[in-house]
This record gives sequence, C-alpha cells and structure tokens, in this order.
Amino acid sequence: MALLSLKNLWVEYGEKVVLERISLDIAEGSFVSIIGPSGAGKSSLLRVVLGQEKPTRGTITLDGAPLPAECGPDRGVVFQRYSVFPHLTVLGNTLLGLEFSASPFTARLFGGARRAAVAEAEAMLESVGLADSRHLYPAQMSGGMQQRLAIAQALIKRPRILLLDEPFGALDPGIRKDMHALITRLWREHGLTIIMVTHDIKEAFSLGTRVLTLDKRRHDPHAPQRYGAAVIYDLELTRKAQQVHADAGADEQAEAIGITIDTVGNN
Amino acid sequence: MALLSLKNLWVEYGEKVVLERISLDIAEGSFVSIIGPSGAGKSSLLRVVLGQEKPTRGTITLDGAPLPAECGPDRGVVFQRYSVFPHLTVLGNTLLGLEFSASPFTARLFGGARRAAVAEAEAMLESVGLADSRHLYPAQMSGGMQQRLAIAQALIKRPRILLLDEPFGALDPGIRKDMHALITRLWREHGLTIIMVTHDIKEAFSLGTRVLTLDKRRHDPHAPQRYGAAVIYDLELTRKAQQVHADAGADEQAEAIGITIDTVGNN
Amino acid sequence: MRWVTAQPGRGRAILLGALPLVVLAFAYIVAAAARHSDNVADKILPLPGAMAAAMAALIFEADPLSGQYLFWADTLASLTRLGLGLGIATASTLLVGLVVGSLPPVRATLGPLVTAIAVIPPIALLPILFIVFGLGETAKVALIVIGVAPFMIRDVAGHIAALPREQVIKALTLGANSWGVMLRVALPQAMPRLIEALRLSLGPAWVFLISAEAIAADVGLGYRIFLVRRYLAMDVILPYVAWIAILAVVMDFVLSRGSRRLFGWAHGAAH
Amino acid sequence: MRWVTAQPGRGRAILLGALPLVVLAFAYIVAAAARHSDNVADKILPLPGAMAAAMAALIFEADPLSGQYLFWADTLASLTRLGLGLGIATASTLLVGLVVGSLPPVRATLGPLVTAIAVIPPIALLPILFIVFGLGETAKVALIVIGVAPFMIRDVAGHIAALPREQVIKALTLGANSWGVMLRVALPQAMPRLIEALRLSLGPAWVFLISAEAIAADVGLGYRIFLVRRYLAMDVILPYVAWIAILAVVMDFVLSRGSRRLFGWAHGAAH
Amino acid sequence: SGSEEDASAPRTDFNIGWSIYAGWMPWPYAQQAGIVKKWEDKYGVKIKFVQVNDYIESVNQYTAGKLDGVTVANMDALTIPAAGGKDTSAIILGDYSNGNDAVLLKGADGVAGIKGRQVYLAELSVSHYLLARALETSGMKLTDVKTVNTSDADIAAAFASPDVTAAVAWNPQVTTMKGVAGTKAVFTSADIPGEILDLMVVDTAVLKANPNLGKALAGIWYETMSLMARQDAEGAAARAAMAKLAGTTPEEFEGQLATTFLYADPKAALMAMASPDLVTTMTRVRDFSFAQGLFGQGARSADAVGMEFPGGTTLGDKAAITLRFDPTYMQLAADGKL
Ligand SMILES: Nc1ncnc2c1ncn2[C@@H]1O[C@H](COP(=O)(O)OP(=O)(O)OP(=O)(O)O)[C@@H](O)[C@H]1O
Ligand SMILES: Nc1ncnc2c1ncn2[C@@H]1O[C@H](COP(=O)(O)OP(=O)(O)OP(=O)(O)O)[C@@H](O)[C@H]1O
Ligand SMILES: [Mg+2]
Ligand SMILES: [Mg+2]
Repeated sequence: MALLSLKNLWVEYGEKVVLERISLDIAEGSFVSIIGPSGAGKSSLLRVVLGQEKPTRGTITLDGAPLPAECGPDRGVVFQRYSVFPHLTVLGNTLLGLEFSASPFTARLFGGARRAAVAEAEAMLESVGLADSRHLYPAQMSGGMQQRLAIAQALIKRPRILLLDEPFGALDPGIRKDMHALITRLWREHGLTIIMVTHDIKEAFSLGTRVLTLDKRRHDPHAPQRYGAAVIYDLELTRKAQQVHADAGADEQAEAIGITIDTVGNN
Repeated sequence: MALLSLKNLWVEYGEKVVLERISLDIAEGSFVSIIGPSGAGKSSLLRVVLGQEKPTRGTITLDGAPLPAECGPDRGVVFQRYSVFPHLTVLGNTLLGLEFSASPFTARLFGGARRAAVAEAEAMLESVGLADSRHLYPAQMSGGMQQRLAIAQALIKRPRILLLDEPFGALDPGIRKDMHALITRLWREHGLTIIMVTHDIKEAFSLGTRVLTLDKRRHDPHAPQRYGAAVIYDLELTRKAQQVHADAGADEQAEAIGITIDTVGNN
Repeated sequence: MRWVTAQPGRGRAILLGALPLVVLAFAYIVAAAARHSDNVADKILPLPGAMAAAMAALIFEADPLSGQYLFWADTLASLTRLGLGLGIATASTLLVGLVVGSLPPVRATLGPLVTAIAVIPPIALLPILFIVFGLGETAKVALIVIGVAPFMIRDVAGHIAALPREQVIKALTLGANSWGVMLRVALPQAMPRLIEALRLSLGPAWVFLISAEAIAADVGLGYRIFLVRRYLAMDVILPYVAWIAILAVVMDFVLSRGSRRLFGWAHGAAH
Repeated sequence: MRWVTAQPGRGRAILLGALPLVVLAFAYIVAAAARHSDNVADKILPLPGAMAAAMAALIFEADPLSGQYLFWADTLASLTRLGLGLGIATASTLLVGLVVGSLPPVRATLGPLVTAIAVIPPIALLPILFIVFGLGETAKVALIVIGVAPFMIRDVAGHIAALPREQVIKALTLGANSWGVMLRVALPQAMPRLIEALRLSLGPAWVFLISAEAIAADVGLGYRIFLVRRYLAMDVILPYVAWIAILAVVMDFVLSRGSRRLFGWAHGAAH
Repeated sequence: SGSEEDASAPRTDFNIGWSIYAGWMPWPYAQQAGIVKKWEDKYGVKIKFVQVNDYIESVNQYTAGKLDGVTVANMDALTIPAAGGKDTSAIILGDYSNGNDAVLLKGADGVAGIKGRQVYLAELSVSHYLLARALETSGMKLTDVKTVNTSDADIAAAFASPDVTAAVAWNPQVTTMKGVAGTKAVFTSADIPGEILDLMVVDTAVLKANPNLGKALAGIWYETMSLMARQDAEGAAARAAMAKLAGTTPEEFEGQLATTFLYADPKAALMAMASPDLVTTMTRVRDFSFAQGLFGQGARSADAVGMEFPGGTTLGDKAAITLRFDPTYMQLAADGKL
C-alpha cells in the first residue's frame, strides 16, 4: 500500500486555480523529485502535503488514514526560503529538534543528555560544513550557510517523510555534491521517504527514484488563472538506490524521454 | 582606464576576516562572473561595491574617483534573497525605478508619462514572464516569481553597473535560459557593466567575459576566522560577446583549467 | 487540532469572544445583588434597573435648562475632542515619525526630545497646559495630542527605522533621493503600523480626554462622570464607562478592518 | 552623504540629541525672565534660582514633621510603586500575551476582553477600584497594572501572532507540541518586543502613578506635585517633572541597552 | 480672554471662573436665567462665566491670568493668588460655610475619636484648616493624626471604602459621605461660623480699569440672591435649576443650602466684611497657612502677604498688599445705586 496517497487534489487561491486534479500514490522509501516551471505550484503541493495548507478539494491519506490536518515530527521540511529561527545560534537551531522530542515539558536538555545531543548536532553540522560557525546567528551567515543550516535542522530529526523545497539552490557545486551524498546516505540508512522540489534536472534524475513534472495542461490566454497545473510526466526510474551516484547521463536521460518544460503562463 | 578599481580591500566582521587583499580592475562593459564556495564572501564583496557596507580597509574608485559612499542609480542590484517591496504589486515594483527618476518630487507619474512607463514596465514583465501576474503582491507569488520580479525591477533602470547575486538560483532551466538571453541582450545593447555571483559554473563561463573565483588561500584549523578569502583565479575569457550563446562546453572549459572549488572552512 | 494551529471559525470566534464579557456581566450582577441585600441604598454597585432608569433620563429627556439631550451632547462633545486630538496626533505622527524614522541625523537630533516628551506625564503638567492653551477646547485637544503623539511617533519611527536596510539601498539604486525613499518606501509601509499605533492609543486617548474633562469642561462624557462622582452616582458612571468602552471597541474594530482593507499586503499570510 | 543613509557618529549623535533640549531650556529661561520683569512674585514660570532654592530644601533638609528628606522619600515611594506595577504588568504580559498570541482559540476568547479592558479608562472606574483594592499601596500599583498591562498584552500578543507561520510549522515538524512552540519559538522572540512595549509604557505608567498619587497618598512624586499645585508652586512642580523625566529616560536607556545586550540577534542588521 | 494683555487697560470682555459649590451656583444660574445679560447690557460689558470642574484649577487659572475673576474661599484667595503676588480684590462676600464643611468619622461620636487615625482630606485646603480647628478645640495637634491627601473629586468614593474611617470634606461630597453606614459629622464649619468664607474675587488692576465689571457682578449677584431667597414657586424653581446645574436633586441641594449662610442682603455682607472678626479670622487663616508653608519657600514670616480690610486696616506687609477686601460694590448694592 502507498505510504502517501493524494486523490483528486485541487489548490486554489481565490479565483486562481494553482493545482488541479492531482492524484498520486507515493510508496514508502521512495525519493520523489518534482520539477516544473516557476510558479507551477510545486511549493503549494509541498505545503499541502506538509499540512500547512488545506487543499480546496481532494483528500490525502497517510498509511491509509486521512492525513492529520496539523503537521508533526513525522514530516520534516526545508522551505524554499530557508527559514531558520533567527533567535537561535547555528547550534541552537540544530539542537532544537532533539530538545523538543526529548523533553516535551521543558523543551530543553540538561547534563549528559544535552552533551550527547550537542555531539550529535555537531556531527551533523560537520557534515554540512558549518562546524566552525556553530555560534553564529542566522543574520550573520551567508545565504548558502543558512540553507545548509535548514538542511541540518531537518535532517537531524530523520523524519519519515522529508519535504525539501529547492534545498540546494544556493550552494556551490562542491558543497552541493557533499549534500547529495549526505542526503542519499540518510535516505538509505533510515528508509526515509523524500519529496524534493528542484530546478536542477540532473539533480532530479540522479537523486530521485521517481521524477514528477508539474505543469499546466491547458492554458487560457484570456484568463490565465483559470487552469491549474497537473502532473504531466510521472517517471518511475528503474535505477536502484545503490546506483544513485552514477549521475552522468541523467541530463541525456531527461532529454531522451522528451522532458521540455513549458515556461509560458505558469504564474 | 578601469571603470571600477578595488585596491587592497579587506572586509572584516568583528574578529572574522571575510575578504583579504582584494585588488581588482574591472573594465567598462565587462561581464564579470564570480564563483566560490558558500560563505566565501561573494555577497560581501557585492555589498561593498554597491556602497551598502564600508570595507574595513582599502579603497574603491569609480572612473578614477573614490566611490561615493552611498549608492545611487548608477549601480543596480538584485540581492541574493530577492527582496522586492512587499507593499507594491508586481507592476508597482517594476514602475518604481521609472517613477523615481522621472519625478524627484512626487516620485509618481501621471497621465501620458505614466502610460508610457506602464507600457515599458509591462514589456519588461512580459520578458521575465510575469505579464499575467502584474497585479499580485510579492506575498502571493512563488519564489521564482519574486526573483524574476527583482530582476525586472533592476533591469528596467539599465544601470551602468549591475550587481547580481545569484539572480537565477530559483528558476527552472527553461526560464533561466530566457533570462540569460534577456540579460545578454540588455548588456550588449546598453553597454552595461555586470558583476554576477553564481553557483552555476556553466552559467559563469557562458555569460561572463571574465570569471573570478573567491576562496581562502590559507586556512588555520584552530582559528578559522583568521584568514579571509581572496581572488584565487581570475580568468579573462577570450570569447567575444557575440559567442556567448555557444555555451556548450563551458563546463569542460572550467574543468580543463583546473577549477575545483575548495569547500572546507569557508564559513 | 493543535492549539497553536487551530483557527476557530467566524461564528465560533464571536461566541468565544463574547463568553468572558458575559461572565463578567454576570459576576457584576451577582456582586451588586449581594451588596443590595446588605444595604438596599447601596450606591457603589447599582442594579441594572437603576442604571437603566438613570440613563433613560439622560438619553431621552431634554435638559429643561439647555434644551439638550445630555447624553448625546456629552457624546458629541467628547467624540469631537477625541477625533480632533487623535487626528492631530496621527497627522503629526505621520510627519514626525516618518522624518525621525527614515533620516538618521534627524533621529539623532529629535529622538531624545521625543523620548523625553513621551515619558513626561502630561498630567503633571496640566496646570501649565491649561495656562498655555486656556480653558477652551484647545487645552483638552492638546492634552490628548501631547499624551498620545509621542508614543505613536516613537512606535512608528521605530518601525520605519527597523525596515530592512536592503529596501533603502534598493530604492536608492532605483534612483530615489531621500525624499523618494520616505515617500514611496517608508510611508506606505508605515501606514499599517500607524493604524496599529492608533488602535493601541485609543485607551490612553480616552484617559487623557477624561482627565482633561474632569478639570475644565461643562459638557462631555468625562465631565459628566466627574460631576456625578461627587454624589457617587455609579448608576450614571457605569453606563457611561460602558458606553465609552463600546465607542472605543467600535473604533478599534473599524480601524482594524480598515487596515485590512487598505493594506491587505501587510496582513495576508506570506509564505 | 544622503540623509537616509547618513549615520552620525556617537559623539555627534549625543551633541545633536542635546541640542533641542538645550534650546528648550533656553527658551524657558527667556520666557521666565520676561514674566518676572512684569511681576517679581510670578509663580507660573519660576527662575532657575528659585527652583534651586525650593528643591534644596526638599533634597537636603529633613522635614521637621516626619524627619524625612522629602525629595528622597517621594522618589523612593514612587519608584517602588512604579517598579511593582511595571513588574506585575510585565509578568502578566509575558503570561497572557504569550498565550493569547500563540494560541488562536485563546486569542478568540480573550482578545475582545483584553481590547475592552484596554480601552476602558481606569480613572473613570476609580470608585470600584477603591472598593476592590482599598486606598493603600495596592490600589496605586493596581492602577498602573490595569493602565498599562492591557496595552502591553495587545502589543506583544499581536507581535507573536504575526510571527511567520513557517516558524510554527517548522517547530511542529521538529517535534514540538503547542507548549514547546510557545516556550522555544514564541517566548524568546517576544522578549525584545516585550522590552519595547515596556519602554513605550513608561510614559503611561508614570501618568497612572501620578494620577494614583493625586487621588490618595501621603508620599510620592505625584503626591507632592498635586499637593503643591494647590498653591501653584511651580518652583517645585517643574523640577519634580524634570526629575521624573530624567528617571524615565534613564530607565528607557537601560531597557534599550539591556535589550541590545541580551537579544543581540534582534537588533543586528540582517542582510 | 485677553487678560494676558495689559490688565490696566479698559475693555469690555471678561471671563469669570466658577466651580460647583452650593454657595456659587447662583452665578451659572444667573447666566442661564438671563440675569447676566440684563446687567451686561446695563454696564456695557460682556461677562463669560467659565465652569472649571476642578476647584483648584479654577483658582490657578485665575492666578495665571487666564481668568479675570473667580469664586474662591478666603483661605485659598490668600494662599494662591495673593501669595503669588497677584493683587486681588474680594468684592462680594457671598456666604460662609455653616456646616457645609465637616469632619466625618466612622464609628466615633466626637472629635476625640480621631486621634491616631488616617484622615483623608484635600491637604492644604479649607478642609485642612477645619481639621486643625477641630483638633485645636479638643486640645490636640495636627501631629496627632496622619493626613492623606485625597482629591476632592474622589473623596466620596474613597470614603465608601472600608479602609477609610476619617475624612474631611465639603459639600456636596459631605452629603454623599454621610450616607455611608456608621458615619457621623463630629465637627463642622457650623462650629466655627464665619471662618470659612466664600468670595468673588477679581484682579485689582482689571477692576480699577473697569469699575463697571464690579458693578455688573454685584448687580447680578444680589438680583439672583433675592430671587433665590423667595419662598415661593419661583424661588423654588430657581433653586431647582441650580440643583440641576450642580448635578444633584433639589432635595439634596436644599439640604446644602441649609448649611450655607448666604449673605442675601448686601447690608449684612457689608457688616460682616467691616467687622473686626474678619481680621481675627484672616489672622488665624494666615498663621495656619504660613505654618503649612503655603506662602512658598521665600516667605520668612506670616507677614509676608499683605491684606487690606475696609476702613484701611491692614494685616501683614503693608508694602506688598495683594488681598483687598473691597466693600465698594456691595455698598453700591446696599445703597440701591446699581
Ligand atoms: N554581520 C555579520 N557578522 C559576522 N559574520 C558575518 C556577518 N555577515 C556576514 N558574515 C560572514 O561573512 C562571510 C561571508 O558571507 P557572504 O554572505 O559574503 O558569503 P557568500 O560568499 O555570499 O556565500 P553564499 O554563497 O552562501 O551566499 C560568512 O562566513 C558569514 O558568516
Ligand atoms: N496567497 C496567494 N494568493 C494568490 N496566489 C498565490 C498565493 N500564494 C501562491 N499563489 C500562486 O500560486 C502559484 C504557485 O505558487 P508556488 O509557490 O507553489 O510555485 P512554485 O511552483 O513553487 O514556483 P517556484 O519554482 O518559483 O518556487 C503561483 O502562481 C502564485 O502566484
Ligand atoms: Mg516554490
Ligand atoms: Mg551570498
């Protein structure tokens, strides 16, 4: 049975139809990449799955049961505009998830438990390359550093479903490669289910086990808000998880199957 | 003579040295791409050239004269976190630059002048693909749409020096290609001087006439804040502007000249 | 539903909001009844019937001397003063707050003065105020202005000063001069905050109005309250206070709605 | 330098800030001298010498009746009341503001009540306050609390409610329950705003303190001002008002510095 | 108002302040009943009666020059304008308090019961003076009680609180306060008749330049007095209108009038002003005031403020006479020459 199942989902903002008739089954342990033109509704789809927004129509079920309206630790998220907590240092931001779950009442850790959590957080910061910056506040960091912090913050919880909205957009190729390795390792080790929005088609194909393309099927030039985007391509990649790093050729693969992204009228 | 000339520039935040000994001459009409690892100081360099921040040491001259401390319409900017004005619609944001320069007292346009400006703004919005969204507020737009708006807002002024901080980071490949064409056209038509930070090496090489790499030359593992980044590669590309669209192979070109970006300890 | 994300619907919200007010009213009636069972002539907590009777005379019967319906004359006089005072305070906040908030040299010059004026209790200066402005309407309006404007100015100026620096830089690169930045960047973004400050100032404004009317007036809600206070006529005072509260809550509601209407961009949930 | 980006240095800022205050003082002296040339016994605008003499007696000479140094006794009494009042107001703001700001159902329930209390002028209800709190210190502290807490609660709750929704969602995905969101997300980010609200409340708090001391007291800065008002002793009133302003400005400065110290993240210029 | 200009220049527009008190209600009533208009026309002046809700503020405003005249008690005329160097003439002796001011105790029958209590009163006002006189008659001193300054507007409400067991106040508050269970007026101004006087005072310089103001005021006052004193329907209607103006009922207002000795007849007022008792009273008042520091920091003795009485008698500093009991206009009224 599918872990997550979307049935005839519509998302509308007032008059404007953003997503229409989205029906999807997402299997446990899959790594779904979502691509699509700017303004197509990729982030909106993630927000709905996250429970941050209610779809206008349609249902979502998790493990067969209706998705709880509020979000919880089963779903992790990295937002498109890497939002970390401005009042916490890098270390504080990373620790937060551990503190919440360990102590529901004080939401803080003390003594040995805290030391262990700090060690875990520092290891995570090390792997995103922020170990040296652990005492900085978000306002003192570059865009890419904030993005990495947001990734570390979400990953340390190892949520069942991880929603990533252009998580590597502000990173240089070197660090991006490291992040790919990190996320793949965690995905494999913990059996996560990941839904990732990206603009990098290579990345979509090299990381994902399935690639979805969101775009408008129809377009009314006089009323552009009339039709929403839908899933126009849904590619199950046959590659196994182990082969993920064989990313050469992903680009060609995409081109081979004829993905060209329509850029007109998706706003 | 160089249009912009940086002499022995240092940027420090408290204890932390971010940039050290940057000396650069930037010729009028050049398109300088800056690459470098996350946290190296690329945005800091732009901020200094923009006049938003003062360097700790060193001087900047524009046309041989010291750079005026405050910024003006001679320099345009697209910030890394696409900041547009939240209280203006897409059209309002785009018109703003025209209104400021046309009428220093009311900072508004009326009648025929306004109609002409609106037409110009709508043409610009058309070319960034936001024509349909002209009445939306930034909070109602996707990340990529906000980024395109920021680009449109800066481009409509055709500033002598245009500073772009990862301007295409949140855009899908299709729109990104359109933007490349747009910026190249404006650059050529108006003889702009452009400094662009990007993480896409291909983009850096295909658009730029010169590619700079910022990174740390030295690293003290016990005091990572001690050394700042400097220009470690400065490549004048021999290609002419007309060849810009022949971007195939830019990647290989980068690899051929041995650019590998160090990712450790740049925060 | 979690408490932090639960959004009660409209009808339910009204119901919930009315609940504590109803409880309060009920508690009052119980307390008043208890006091009256001890002393039938109790003046401190009058029963609703007594209040209704006292108010009916003020609302429906013209005063034989002046021919005025006192309640309405009081309301009109007080609202006029309040409107004038708040109007002037808002206008000067817009002017001074904008200049102080957006221009750092002006902020350095006027900031301490505004702070000093804001913290001086105008009540202590009432004698001077009445001497400077006379016993007419001016002094009452002036007390409201002096009482609330410095607070509003500080609030709005602080908000403007805290606007992201990028916005100012961006506007300058778009060809703005300082004036342009104030007019097109600072001013429109200050507007919702101005309304917010005005809403927060309603309470203090009424306090100052009533204080001024307590000292020198011959008509007005505050005048009436202080006039009958000599006789401990709570049967008039309490309905008057409730009326003030209603007027203030209505103003608050109108302002908050107006702000949502006019400055939707500042209220919509961004994501 | 452009006005919107000019940042006067520290020394210059102090100089600029002092300027209008000096001008004001000078204007006062000129006006006072003019009045005294008309009437040597003028009481309205006393000359600095007269104020110094009057104050010297209060500051340095023990009162024969009580054996107290009146000025210091007044200051101590007022500061104690103010401190207690503001302390309680701050504590209750933290509590109520946090709950009202972060939990929408509570906001729906208590919001209208808080608004209603905020807009009711407490001085109008003094008789009831007397019954509930008596006429001692409790009543004075209570008047301050009732006067400023609703405003602070509305301000802080509004700020919390306006925190980006992403932050709440993020915290929930990190395993927080509602309480965790309040404790680790809303509370720390409300702190700088709380201090800001406290700073803005200093003016109103002094107003309520002085009103309370004017009503019934035997010591305190407001008591003295209202007592000597009976014979228009402006030579005492003006220095007292100036002293209140100094005390308030110092508190304001300490709070603003403290906030920068403790919550640097909220004040650093982000880019 | 125009009073800020040269006070010694003749003019036609005047502002007279009044506040709510049984003995002063004839003034606003006269305005409403058209009596003022009549006398204005007769003497070619315009008089605006300005209500100041807060009594002290009305006197302060007069002292500051914003009002040309004000209704005031003898003690306050001395300690506020006169001590402030404002040359002031008391031209109408309206009444004396004959029970309108009272010391109220809960659960005690005599003044002796006050010892050691906290007494709530408007400090430095006539209430304070009354308290001093009450204590004096029972052989106590002011230090035998603790005074708590209470604004006159709030004293009625304050007295309703069980905390408060002793207070001094004036009417209409006293009437309200007597309604509190267990309260007794242990000492009233009726025990010291003629010591708490209610006056109409005007700026001496203004009066000198505009004697018509004095004449018009006297005319208004005595015409209103004669109407008010009538024990018929018209008199009752006038008194009822005054009650309404004071915010109270005719019954309560009649009660207050009963404890006010109105000098309805100008001859009686003249006699009272010329009597040596007035000098005695004012001596007492000024000694009390000086002891309380009401003459300000600069005053070195009780003689600091000079007063002048009918017939040229003076009290205090002859070189600095600032309070004059001027019988000229009451005399004109008595002689029927208005
Ligand atoms: N206010 C500040 N206080 C302390 N350090 C700061 C501050 N602002 C920036 N920095 C530091 O300066 C360094 C350079 O930041 P900058 O934003 O220029 O990097 P960048 O090269 O643009 O990185 P990215 O590619 O991630 O955007 C970072 O290490 C950051 O931590
Ligand atoms: N509050 C709102 N009101 C009106 N329209 C909205 C609102 N929020 C989002 N939209 C619209 O929904 C559409 C989808 O937005 P979304 O952020 O999901 O796009 P996206 O696919 O993530 O784009 P990008 O790649 O640029 O991030 C956009 O056209 C946007 O204008
Ligand atoms: Mg998006
Ligand atoms: Mg950057």
